[in-house]
Amino acid sequence: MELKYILESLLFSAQKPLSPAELREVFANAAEQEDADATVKSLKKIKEGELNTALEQLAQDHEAAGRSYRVVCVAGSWQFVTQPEFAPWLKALVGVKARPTRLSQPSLETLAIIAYRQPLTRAEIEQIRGVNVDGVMQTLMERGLVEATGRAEVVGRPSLYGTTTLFLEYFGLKGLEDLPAADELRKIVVVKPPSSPVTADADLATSPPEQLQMPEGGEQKSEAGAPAA
Amino acid sequence: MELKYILESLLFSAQKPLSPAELREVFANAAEQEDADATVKSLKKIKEGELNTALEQLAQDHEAAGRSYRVVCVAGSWQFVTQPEFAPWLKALVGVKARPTRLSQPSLETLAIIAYRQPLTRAEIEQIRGVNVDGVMQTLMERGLVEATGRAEVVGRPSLYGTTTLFLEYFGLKGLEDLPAADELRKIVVVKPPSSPVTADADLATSPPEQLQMPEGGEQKSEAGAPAA
Amino acid sequence: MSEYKVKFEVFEGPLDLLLYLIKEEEVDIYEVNLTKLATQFIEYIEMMREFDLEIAGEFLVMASTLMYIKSRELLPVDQRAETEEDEEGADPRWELIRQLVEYKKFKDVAAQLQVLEERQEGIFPRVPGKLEFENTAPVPKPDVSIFDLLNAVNNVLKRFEKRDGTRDIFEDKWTVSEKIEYIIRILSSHEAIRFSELFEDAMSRSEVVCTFLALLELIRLKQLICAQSEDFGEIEIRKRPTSVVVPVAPETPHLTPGTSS
Repeated sequence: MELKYILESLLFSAQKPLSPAELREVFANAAEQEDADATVKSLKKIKEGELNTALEQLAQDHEAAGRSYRVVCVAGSWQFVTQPEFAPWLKALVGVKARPTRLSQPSLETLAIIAYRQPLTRAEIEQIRGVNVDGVMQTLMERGLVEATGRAEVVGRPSLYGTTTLFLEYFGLKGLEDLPAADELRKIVVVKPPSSPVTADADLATSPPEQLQMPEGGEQKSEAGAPAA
Repeated sequence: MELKYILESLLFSAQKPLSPAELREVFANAAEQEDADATVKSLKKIKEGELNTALEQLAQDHEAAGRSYRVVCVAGSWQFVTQPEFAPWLKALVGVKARPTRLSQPSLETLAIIAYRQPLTRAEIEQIRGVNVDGVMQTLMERGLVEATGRAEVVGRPSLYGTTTLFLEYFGLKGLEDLPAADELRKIVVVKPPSSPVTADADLATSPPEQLQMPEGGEQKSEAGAPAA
Repeated sequence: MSEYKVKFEVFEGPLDLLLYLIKEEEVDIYEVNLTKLATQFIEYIEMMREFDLEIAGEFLVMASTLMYIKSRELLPVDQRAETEEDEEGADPRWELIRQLVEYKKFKDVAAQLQVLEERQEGIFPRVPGKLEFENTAPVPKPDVSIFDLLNAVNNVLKRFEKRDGTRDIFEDKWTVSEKIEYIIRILSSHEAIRFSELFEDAMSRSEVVCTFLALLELIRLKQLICAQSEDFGEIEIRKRPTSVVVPVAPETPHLTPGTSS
């Protein structure tokens, strides 16, 4: 798989311009995924030079294709942009009364977590969802469903987030105590960031051995992956 | 300016898939803008047929270009999507796509029957699957993949079921005609309950043997199930 | 008793079990020997009964249909024609084959839908950053209800459990023959084994299913017997005392349960 196409798919799907450093991070994270294959792993530590060459090539490709968009680099970050001559229709697009947009599944999940666990930090949300929530948080804040409510009294003093009055209105709730099935979600244990200055080995806790035990004879088959069609 | 490029720039910039109706609204609104030029005005009342032709052309363009994304039509609305082989990196970028858990085998089978044979009653589904489908139907309805679409004009007026738009979206289908091997499956004749006033055993109607096309015509008369020795 | 309440939902219904048996015979549905099939089907039902397993009504209905077809086959042809056609004039044997063919087609197409489902998981729609023009429209109200929110909660919970568990979420591919060997191995060193012990180490539903099928197969081959010392007591499995050596290989089905296509 050609590097430039991978970069293309990333710029194409990103909600904001990406710098080479951010792109390298994506490659590193992709290689960490459980199901990463050889190609994905081989790109784990891609060099910035290689990235830049491929990005330049990509920009040239799209210039040559002469379609309605281009790949450009602004202030060191790369993105797709539309050509200016289409502005009349794009303006009209923004003005079109959209059907009420559904909140995406990631937004809903994040919102649910915040609703049940507030106030909490972004790191805590990510710990529960298992993925980065930057984009989703931005959407939720833009929509006025979530807001920063203070700062956590831990190292770094990260922002704490909670839901807004608008959130309650949207869902027709009298108050947070009206949320359904609250207990179950509150049960998930989240490791709070240490509230005191940390010692060096705080992070070295290891899993007890019994978590690693596999019944004999089974595990080599589990790699087979896809269920039979 | 070619129509397809305008459409491309719109799909490219839209926050959600756009239907031909929504696209026409964009063209109409663009022509209403104060600074609309001749080109913009000329496209004010673009015909849906023209739009569709240009959209199909656009999809073909991108298919032929073989880049990391395509233009597709899902459930009647058009959008840009990435190709599946880039998923490892996109997951790392935007987070694992939050999808509900995969459907179970019974759910998939029931869904297939409904998709190809809709509208049909629960009794008709059970006749094909040979088991009670109450639990499965509940799951499918809860997940919004199936809905009641009316009532059969037979004794008891049982509900008729069909698939939803979400069903098409979930499987990435343009429409029901896009279902795999649609023709072949619809060919098997299923006897609907009679639509005239019926006798008590209306639901028990079974197809007479002739209605099932056999590879060789005479076979059903032969001793296919010869007594075991 | 709950530990061995392995329901026979392994097969999604009588048609599914029949397709499995036909597949084992490696014949075309149209060519299948229904009399033999009826015998095998009823054997399975009997074994389920021996295990006190819950047998869904549909299996019993199918068993009686098959019995009927079988008894009908045993009659001389000339006595069969007029008397045994049912009221609607449909040949029950033909009707069953028709049903099997139809069901099989939907099962196949369900597998294709499954491929689409998996493929969709890797397809990402382009969601660009918002366009910025002056005075943008007010933010539309989201079209969600409290139930969507609740659903989202449940999804989080499910995924959390998955991620947190030490168990593999992929389907293990077990084969019945491996499990047959496994059971034989255990019984060569133990006098008897409790039913529940057989499943203790199972990692997944599919493994339970394979072990169970292996057990049924061994009982069918008269290699094992099951005994219950008291009412509602644990079932014990032991080797048949005067066991004839029957090779394991030729008859062992290889399957991934649930996909007998």
